[in-house]
Amino acid sequence: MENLVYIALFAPLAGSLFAALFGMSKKNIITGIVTSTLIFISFVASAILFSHVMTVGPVHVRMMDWIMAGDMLIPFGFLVDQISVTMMTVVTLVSTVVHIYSNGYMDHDKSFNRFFSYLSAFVFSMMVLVMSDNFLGLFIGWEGVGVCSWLLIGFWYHKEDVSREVNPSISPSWAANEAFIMNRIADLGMLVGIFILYWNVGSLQYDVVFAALPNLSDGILVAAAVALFIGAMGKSAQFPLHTWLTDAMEGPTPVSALIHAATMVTAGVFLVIRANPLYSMEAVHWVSYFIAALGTFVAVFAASMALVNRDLKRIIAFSTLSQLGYMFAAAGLGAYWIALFHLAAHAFFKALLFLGAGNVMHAMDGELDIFKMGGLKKVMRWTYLYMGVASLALSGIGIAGIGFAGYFSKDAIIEVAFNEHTYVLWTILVLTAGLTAFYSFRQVFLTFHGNERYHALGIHPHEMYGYVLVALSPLAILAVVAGFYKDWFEHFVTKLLPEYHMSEHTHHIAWILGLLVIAFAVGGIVLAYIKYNRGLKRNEKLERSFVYRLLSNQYYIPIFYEKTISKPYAALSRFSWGTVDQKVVDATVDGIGKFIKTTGDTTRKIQTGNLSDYLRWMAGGALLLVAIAFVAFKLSQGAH
Amino acid sequence: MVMIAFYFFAVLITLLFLVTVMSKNVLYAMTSLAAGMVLISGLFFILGADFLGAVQLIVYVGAVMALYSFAMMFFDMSKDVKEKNGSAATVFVLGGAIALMLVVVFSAPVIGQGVSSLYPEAAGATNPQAVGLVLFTKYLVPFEVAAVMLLVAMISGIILAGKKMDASLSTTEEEIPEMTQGGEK
Amino acid sequence: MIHEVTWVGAAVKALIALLLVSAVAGFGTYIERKVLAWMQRRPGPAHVGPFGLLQLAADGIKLFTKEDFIPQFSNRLIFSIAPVITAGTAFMALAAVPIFPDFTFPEWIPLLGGVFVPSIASDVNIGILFILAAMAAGLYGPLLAGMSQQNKWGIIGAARTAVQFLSYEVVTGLSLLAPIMLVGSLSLVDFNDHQAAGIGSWLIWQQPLAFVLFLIAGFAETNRTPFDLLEHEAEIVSGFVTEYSGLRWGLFFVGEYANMITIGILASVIFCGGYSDFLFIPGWLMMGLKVSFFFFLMLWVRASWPHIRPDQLMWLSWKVLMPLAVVNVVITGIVMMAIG
Amino acid sequence: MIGLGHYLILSGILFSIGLVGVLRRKNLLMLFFATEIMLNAVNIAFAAISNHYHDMAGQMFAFFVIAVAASEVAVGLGLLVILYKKYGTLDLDAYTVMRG
Repeated sequence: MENLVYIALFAPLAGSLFAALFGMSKKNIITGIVTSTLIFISFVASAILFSHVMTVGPVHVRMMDWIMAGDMLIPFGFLVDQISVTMMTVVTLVSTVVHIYSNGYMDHDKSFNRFFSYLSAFVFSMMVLVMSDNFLGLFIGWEGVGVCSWLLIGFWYHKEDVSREVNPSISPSWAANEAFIMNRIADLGMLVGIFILYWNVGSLQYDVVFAALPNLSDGILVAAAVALFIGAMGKSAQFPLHTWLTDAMEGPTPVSALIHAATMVTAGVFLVIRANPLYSMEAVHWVSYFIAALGTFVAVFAASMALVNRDLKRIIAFSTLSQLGYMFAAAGLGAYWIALFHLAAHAFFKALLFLGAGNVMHAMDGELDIFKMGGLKKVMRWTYLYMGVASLALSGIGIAGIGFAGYFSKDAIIEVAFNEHTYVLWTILVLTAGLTAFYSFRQVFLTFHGNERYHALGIHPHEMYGYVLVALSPLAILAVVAGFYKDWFEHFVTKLLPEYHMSEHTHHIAWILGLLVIAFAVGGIVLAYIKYNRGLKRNEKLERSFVYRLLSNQYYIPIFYEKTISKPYAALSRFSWGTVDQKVVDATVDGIGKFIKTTGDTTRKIQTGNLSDYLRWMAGGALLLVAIAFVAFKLSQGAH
Repeated sequence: MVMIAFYFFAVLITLLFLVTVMSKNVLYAMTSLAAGMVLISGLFFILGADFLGAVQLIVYVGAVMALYSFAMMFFDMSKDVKEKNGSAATVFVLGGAIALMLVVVFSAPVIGQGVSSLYPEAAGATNPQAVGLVLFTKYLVPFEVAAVMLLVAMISGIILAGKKMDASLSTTEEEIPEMTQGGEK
Repeated sequence: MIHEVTWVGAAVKALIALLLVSAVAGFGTYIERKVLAWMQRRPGPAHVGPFGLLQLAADGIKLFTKEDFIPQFSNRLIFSIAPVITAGTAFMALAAVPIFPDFTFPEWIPLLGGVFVPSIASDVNIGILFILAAMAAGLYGPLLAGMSQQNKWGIIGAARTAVQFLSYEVVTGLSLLAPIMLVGSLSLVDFNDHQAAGIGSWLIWQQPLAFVLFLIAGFAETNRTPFDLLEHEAEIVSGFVTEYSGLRWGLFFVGEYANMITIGILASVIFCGGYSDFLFIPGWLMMGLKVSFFFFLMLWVRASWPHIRPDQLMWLSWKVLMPLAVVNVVITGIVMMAIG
Repeated sequence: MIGLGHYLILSGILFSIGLVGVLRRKNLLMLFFATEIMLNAVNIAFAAISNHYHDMAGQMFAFFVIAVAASEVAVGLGLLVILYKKYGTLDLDAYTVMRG
């Protein structure tokens, strides 16, 4: 089993290094094939490990001692238990699909090989993140995915910066930097959390830390929980660190699918789930409640912005944000296994949605404005099918125990909110479910139904390559059927995660609650159908209204950030650069350099190349040394 | 008696070495140096280091200086040495300062405390015996190393000087342009 | 009975040695000519005085009256010092050589009555080394003489001096090392005492190779035929003495003869029993006989052997004599260790 | 009475004479001579100290200094011959190739 762990972990790295060998050369289909194969191998290994964990139990391997400094001993160990093996399987499965998909999608890109190198490196980092048996390894993976995310968002770094009106993300490199910097801010919190734990426990191993938790004081627990959650907020793009996620759509679509929907952004959720013993502590219950509240807020907040957005990928990104909110709500309320289940299910249909969007984008020559599409179902039958299925899953359609994946996972979360008597949260989540359905199908209808507005742009859409469509099928199937495994999954993960049971009361009215959610969801779909099925009818008055503009400008938060943080910070930086750095630091350094240069220039004349002169200098030095030695000796003698 | 001998030797050695250092004539320099070394062996005899004195005579006077004079025959030593002795003041100030410094150091009352004999002279042994006793026990390794060093020096001397020995030394004219080329850049 | 060595005794010894050697050096020329003549079947000096004995005086007068000439471009100071060095170092070496046994002046002699005269003027306990050192210093005579005179022959002679003396000093030293090991002392008195037991205890029997080597090296160091390359008339006119005349030349001459006697004495003392009494013959006479024999040997060799070339000289020294001497030392060492 | 100080001061003075020679002379052969003077000066100090403390170590060092001097002569003279062949002079100033 140990070998399988290493294969699952290092196969992506091998692929990445292999692709990196050809990083600067022309497109070479072999890199795509090799990396895809290796990721698939990793997936197979993960799957085998999954069955192993299910039948036998967790695998814990210790590769080597990593950091040994004084009392500090941090081994490079990997833990494959129910949580991590779920993540591993999901990650590698989605990655495999995305890799295969990318072979088609990146077909014409000249940095084909580089892309695969980054993509595989990302998978490796993610595997380190989920497999590590200690917080530091997790942090390494955490930073690794951050770097890969930066590389991949800014993959088309050569694109020029444009104004915010033309493109809210300004440019890929800008978006990459934004994502990276936001994550860094959050990572500081995460680091502080890790330090707090190490300082008080003396170890970073999960088992050791969690075993020691009851001995820690409340203040420390709260501090650690808050600090770690700040890290999770950054990676999972929770308010107020959410703006990077939509801007990250500047990256290639497979990246958006893999990183910004299925895997990386769920790392924050994963962290909270992983650290569930900490968040389950009585002392930190209000932190958990805050997590749930924030998650709920983000769910509705993001959904509201998705309502009016015209960018295909951004809509999906907002929906991702919204769904992450759901996951945090579940985790915050203590239903960790439900959060993990939603995480996995969401990964499938969200990746499918993104890849479908990629197909559309590919067909539309890179155009993403849904107002310019319409009627694509004729030419893109399969994509239409996939996106429809994914949207249904996202909307949580289903009834009486039969339905798409989202139906099982999302409804469970809403149920949890009701069960915990947090009715405000419950209300908002139900409402959000309706919003989700509306914006999902608004996008579907605007893209695939109605009049064919793309003709005006002179675009001739075409369906994606066949093998790509085939490769997407597992995701589609899973998006449909994943929900049926809910009980089985519960049984599997609650061996490790705390069980969560609905109260008797909730259980009784569960069908009413489910019906209510479905009603909202169907209502949303119907509304979208009525409004958009026939084609696009723009309502100028509505679009000029304050609310509409507020939503379409993302509550002016990016502008607010720019005005209140970026601009003053830039001014401060400029000041520091101009005054402090150049006039003080640089001047000092330059002064030292100048002094040495002048000294050199002056003393260079000593070096005449004439041995006699050298001898004289030597004699002078010897005289000086003897004098110093004598004086020093005399002084030391005087001292005694 | 010893005092007379010491001052006699000391004054003479100083004068002879001064001649060596100041003389323009290589022959004078060499002769006075050799004579000074002979007299230094006299100092060694006074100090009871008989063997050292004999070695000084045999090696320094008999071999080292003889080699110098032999080497002198390779060079044109008939004329006086012409040197540009730039700033004589610097040299004498430096030399004088070091002399002063050394005299001050040596005359300062720092000698003696806590110094004990590391390898005391064997009682009743003559000086050569005492030398042999220490040299072949405590200093055996340095002695062997010195022997190897001498061998190496001998071989290198042979190789350095022996190369192209058939080329005439007096006809260096054709090589002078090469030198001036290097020198006038 | 232990005798106090007074400075008077030392002075007497020094005086005797000086006079004796000077006299022998002068007389030696006569003997040399006579012996060579005898060997070559000709009369030699025969007309001045009985058996030509006064030829010596005639030559002396000639030397004294010869013009003391110093070449124009030579280095005058060095030129005049050089002969003195030769003679001086030769006598310095003699100071540590025992020429005859200790004796005390009989009481009846005025002034010197009862004065103890030691066998060695200065009994330095490193006798042999001192003699070698003094003889090594002796090479400066010819060397400086040759270099100071601005004469091609002189320079060549000086170069040969340096080469020859340096090379054969090595052989001398190494060849003496084996006897020194046997005796365990550097003092010549000890050497003498070591062999006092009669002719059987002479070191020549134990160290024949060392003896031969020493003798050959001694010939070279005293500039005797067949090694008289320093002033080889046929090649380099007169070598380092080309420009010398009169008394200065005479000093070289005296120095050379003094050195010959020193070598003779050394050979006698180190290898042939020294000044110990032999049967009925008293020690001083024995010593005289031995030295005379070695002196005669040198003349004999001169009469019988041709010169050798400089390259043969070097070859002989470095490739034959020195290895032999080293081998001799090693074998002696091994044998001594074996015997214990 | 002649004490250790006398010898040491003599040694210091001789050393300085040698040093002046080293500094003053431009002729390489003369430089070598001056170096020998310095070595000899040090040897006097060694012998004197050895005598003062009745310790053979000083003399040992003097022996090794002499051995070093002998090696130095062998190598140094070889170099001198080569330099003379190359430059036709033994003057240090003539060897100045670098321009400071």
